[in-house]
Amino acid sequence: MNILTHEPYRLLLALVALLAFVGVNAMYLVLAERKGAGRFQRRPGPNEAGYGGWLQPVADVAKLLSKQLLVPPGTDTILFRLAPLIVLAPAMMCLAVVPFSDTLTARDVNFGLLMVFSFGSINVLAIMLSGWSSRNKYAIISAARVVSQNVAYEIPMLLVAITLLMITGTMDLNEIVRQQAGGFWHWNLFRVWVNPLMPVTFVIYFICMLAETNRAPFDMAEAESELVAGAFTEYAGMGFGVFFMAEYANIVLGSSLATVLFLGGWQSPFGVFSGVLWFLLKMYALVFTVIWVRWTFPRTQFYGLLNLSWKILIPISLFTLLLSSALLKLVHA
Amino acid sequence: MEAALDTSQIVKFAKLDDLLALSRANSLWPLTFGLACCAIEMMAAGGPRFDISRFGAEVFRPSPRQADVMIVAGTVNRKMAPAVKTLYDQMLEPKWVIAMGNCAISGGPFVFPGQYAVVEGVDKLFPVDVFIPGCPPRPEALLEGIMALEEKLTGKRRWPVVKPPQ
Amino acid sequence: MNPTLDQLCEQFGRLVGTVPVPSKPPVPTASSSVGPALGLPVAASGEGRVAGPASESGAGLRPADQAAKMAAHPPPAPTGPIQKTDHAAKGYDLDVTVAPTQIVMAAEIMDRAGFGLDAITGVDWLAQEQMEVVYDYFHPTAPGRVAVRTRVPRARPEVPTIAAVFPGANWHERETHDFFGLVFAGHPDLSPFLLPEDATFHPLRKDYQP
Amino acid sequence: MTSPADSAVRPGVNETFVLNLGPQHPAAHGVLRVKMTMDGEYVMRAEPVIGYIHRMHEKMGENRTWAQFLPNTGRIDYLSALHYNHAYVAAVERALKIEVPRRAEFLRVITSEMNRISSHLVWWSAYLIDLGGLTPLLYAFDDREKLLDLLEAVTGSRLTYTYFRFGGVYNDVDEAFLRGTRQFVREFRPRLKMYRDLVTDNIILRKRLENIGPISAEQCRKYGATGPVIRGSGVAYDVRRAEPYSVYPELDFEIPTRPEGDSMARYLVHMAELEQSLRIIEQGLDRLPDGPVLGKVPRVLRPPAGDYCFAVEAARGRFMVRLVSDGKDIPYRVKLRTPSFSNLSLFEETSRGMILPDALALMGSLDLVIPDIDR
Repeated sequence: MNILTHEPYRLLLALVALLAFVGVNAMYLVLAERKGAGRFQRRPGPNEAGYGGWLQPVADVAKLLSKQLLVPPGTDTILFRLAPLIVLAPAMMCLAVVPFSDTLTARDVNFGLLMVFSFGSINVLAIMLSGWSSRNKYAIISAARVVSQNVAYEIPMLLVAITLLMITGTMDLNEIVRQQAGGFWHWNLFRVWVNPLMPVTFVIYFICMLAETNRAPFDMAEAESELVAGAFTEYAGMGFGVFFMAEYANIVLGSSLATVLFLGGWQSPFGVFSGVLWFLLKMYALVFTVIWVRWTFPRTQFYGLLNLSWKILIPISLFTLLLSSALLKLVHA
Repeated sequence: MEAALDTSQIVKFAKLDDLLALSRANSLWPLTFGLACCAIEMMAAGGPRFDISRFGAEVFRPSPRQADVMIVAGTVNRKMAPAVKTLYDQMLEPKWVIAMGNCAISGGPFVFPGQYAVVEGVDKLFPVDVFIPGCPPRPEALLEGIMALEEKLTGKRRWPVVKPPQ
Repeated sequence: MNPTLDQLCEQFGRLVGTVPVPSKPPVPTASSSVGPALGLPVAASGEGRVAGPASESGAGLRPADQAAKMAAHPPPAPTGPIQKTDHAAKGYDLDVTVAPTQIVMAAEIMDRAGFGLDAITGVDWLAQEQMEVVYDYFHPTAPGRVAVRTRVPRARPEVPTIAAVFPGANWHERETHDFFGLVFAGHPDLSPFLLPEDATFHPLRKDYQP
Repeated sequence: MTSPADSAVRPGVNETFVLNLGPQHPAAHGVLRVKMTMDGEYVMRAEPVIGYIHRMHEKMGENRTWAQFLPNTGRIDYLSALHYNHAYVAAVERALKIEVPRRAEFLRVITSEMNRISSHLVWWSAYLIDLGGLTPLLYAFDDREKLLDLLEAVTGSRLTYTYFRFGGVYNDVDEAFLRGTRQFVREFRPRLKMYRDLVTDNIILRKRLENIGPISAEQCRKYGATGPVIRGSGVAYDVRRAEPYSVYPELDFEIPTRPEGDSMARYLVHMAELEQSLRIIEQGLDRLPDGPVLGKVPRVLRPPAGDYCFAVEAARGRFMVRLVSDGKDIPYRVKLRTPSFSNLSLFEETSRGMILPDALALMGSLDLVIPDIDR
């Protein structure tokens, strides 16, 4: 077992574990989403494949894997094939630094926050590539939308992150979690004495997360009723499956980050029995909320979406940033 | 003695093909493609009472690349025929076609001597796997059609056939 | 704004010439007097609209002359008169038959009276070697339904378009062209509409053979 | 928002492209094709190309006897089949001067209004799918199934009804239908309130629909747009009042209108019409007289020569049948004036300069049924 403690092997193992986690997680989140949608819509949802539909994702993946591979004529072949790979990689990279528990981190680095945000924005590049290389007008429109949407929402998200950075004083995600120990009133979400606008910050973060992961009501990229299947229109089989997987990986990443930054990570809300279960519970609660939102709201307008970011979210997050820096300087100094 | 030992009676190896067929049968993603009246019944089949999603077939994909089964729900006329053919060609193997309703089967009520518009059956355009008669077929009939397609794939029927009372 | 049927009858009467124009000495500048008398802008009968060979009445005349001639010597009404019909029996209140050249002016009367375009229909009268075009109008705020009809010879089925008066007529005329091969002179685009792009047949003609 | 149409065409630079929306497209509601000339996401010109589901109804009218054409009327606008039944049947009755028993007239009105509700529910759910809201469909179809159960019991069909016959209706209703309908009306009112709370008052929905695609009353008139489109533009035009037919004059109902003319107005008119239809159904049930449901009808139908029109208020607006008879047992000409055709003809003019999602929101609000356009 000595080999596992060696740094390169440990990292490799952790990455394999993460890959497995992301894959299985995406499969079953799709099932959860379909079942959940069924629940919201007064119908059973998939329940015939396996017991209660538990083999449904297996069937889907096997089918997707065995589907014909096709690079449509006229596309940019290399980019077309590259895009699904690029779309999944950043989410994996980011999950590597997320502290699932005190010790359960693939790589405990002291610049985790920075890394997450820098790799997180590569995701949009992949969707742009897929849209660009598909030689499909819907895909190109979708790619353009995704870029402007992600650029718009990256800013308030980063402003929120900076606010947190100032409050916590560290970029180490594990350290941020450790600071929130001792009960839910210590969570960043409720630390209103540091900055009374912390809950607002969380809401901004959540909205930005929805937009960054292109989920309803901000699903401009895959706006089915407008753009067919958006940037993924020409993708089939597992190429499409990987985009699906990446979408859920990004949701998990966004929710994990929200858990770490605002909800105390693996800390127990009552100060005792902290551990990975708490982390997963909080994260999946957030994921469920994301699914819930999707099946509840209609899609926003595109310019409404941009207006929300530039005219509302950015000013508010700027204000919280100012407020918390002022409070830090004046009150907590 | 050894010749008499038939291992297939003791150990059954699932062939990959069978597994794949089973997977495909449980994950038939239809193309979002409504033509006429039957499309409403197709929507109704996705509705809460019939719920096509039980069979994993509620994932209506708008892009033919991602769809496995094309439910031709309605009349195909001569102006539409090239588009339907293109959609079929754009779908990737393995792919199946369900002709839903009399119009897709044979032109239905719109066939008369001297008709100038309707394609008399989509099997003139591409091979069809399952025909569902009706004008329009009820949602149950569509579910039955999907089960018939599953049977075609796996060789087994999901549920026993319900015989009408004599 | 909402005219009574009698007023409409009178306007149409002046148009088709069955009701004599109220006694008024003909003035030399025909176009300026007849136009207002008909309650129509003069440009209504501009060249673009009645371009194409006008049929029986007033063929070959310049629009102004034609209008003048119409007022002075009412042409023999090519088809029936203006009939008030029983809505309960027919489904419309006024049945007007005009010459093909007067279709645009009839449409303008309807437009001024606040009517909306309901439908344009062709009927192929094979035995009489004629094509009938029926324009249905409805009124959005007042009761009253008007059917304006005209007949053209089957050999040269041409009527002017009213798409400039009612933009909605564009589609109806295209459809009628599809079905009957009726040519709406001045119509922006008469390419096949409901039929396939390369269709050259007109299926609702009675002599159509697939 | 700057107007995109102004800045679109720069001299020497042509950055527009043609987006071919349909005939297979999720927002096409069937097989509508729209050739969109786009500048980025702005629609410079949206030209509907129709005819992809042209099914020769008018030609078939000339090939079948008066009675044989009746099933076709259920398949033109399959969502409001009974209204189309009604128009055709009533036009023939008008030609032949057939008396319809009062019970049959009431049944026609009751079932027509039920059909209107089911049609509006389908529109509502499909429209919300257009807007990206996926769940309302399931709720609407849940309600619709209850309605279809009732209609199926009397008409024998779920969708493409041929319930009305010359001189009355095909089948008398039983006690279970009356009871079930009353129960449906009772249960549907709270559902409407739920729809209003959960969907209509949703801020995202409102932002997406308000001030989108305004249509003026004048435009409606010029294009012949009727139904919820013209009523959403502030004109209380409803064939049930403008050209009263059946027993509608005896019934007390309102014609909901909205002055704004935007997509939200059309949406609200649709929702208000659901309530009015419930009112009509209730009144119809209360006043339903006893008696036969089928009048005396000659064995062979030969309407006297002439033309006969009959218009009804279908779910999408004014539907008119114009029958031309030459005294034979086959119609000489059957003209079907369908509301969706005229309503869609507005689209090219009104969608100019909108961005794509808004143009689709406008298109959805016109309540299109494609076979109704193409016939």
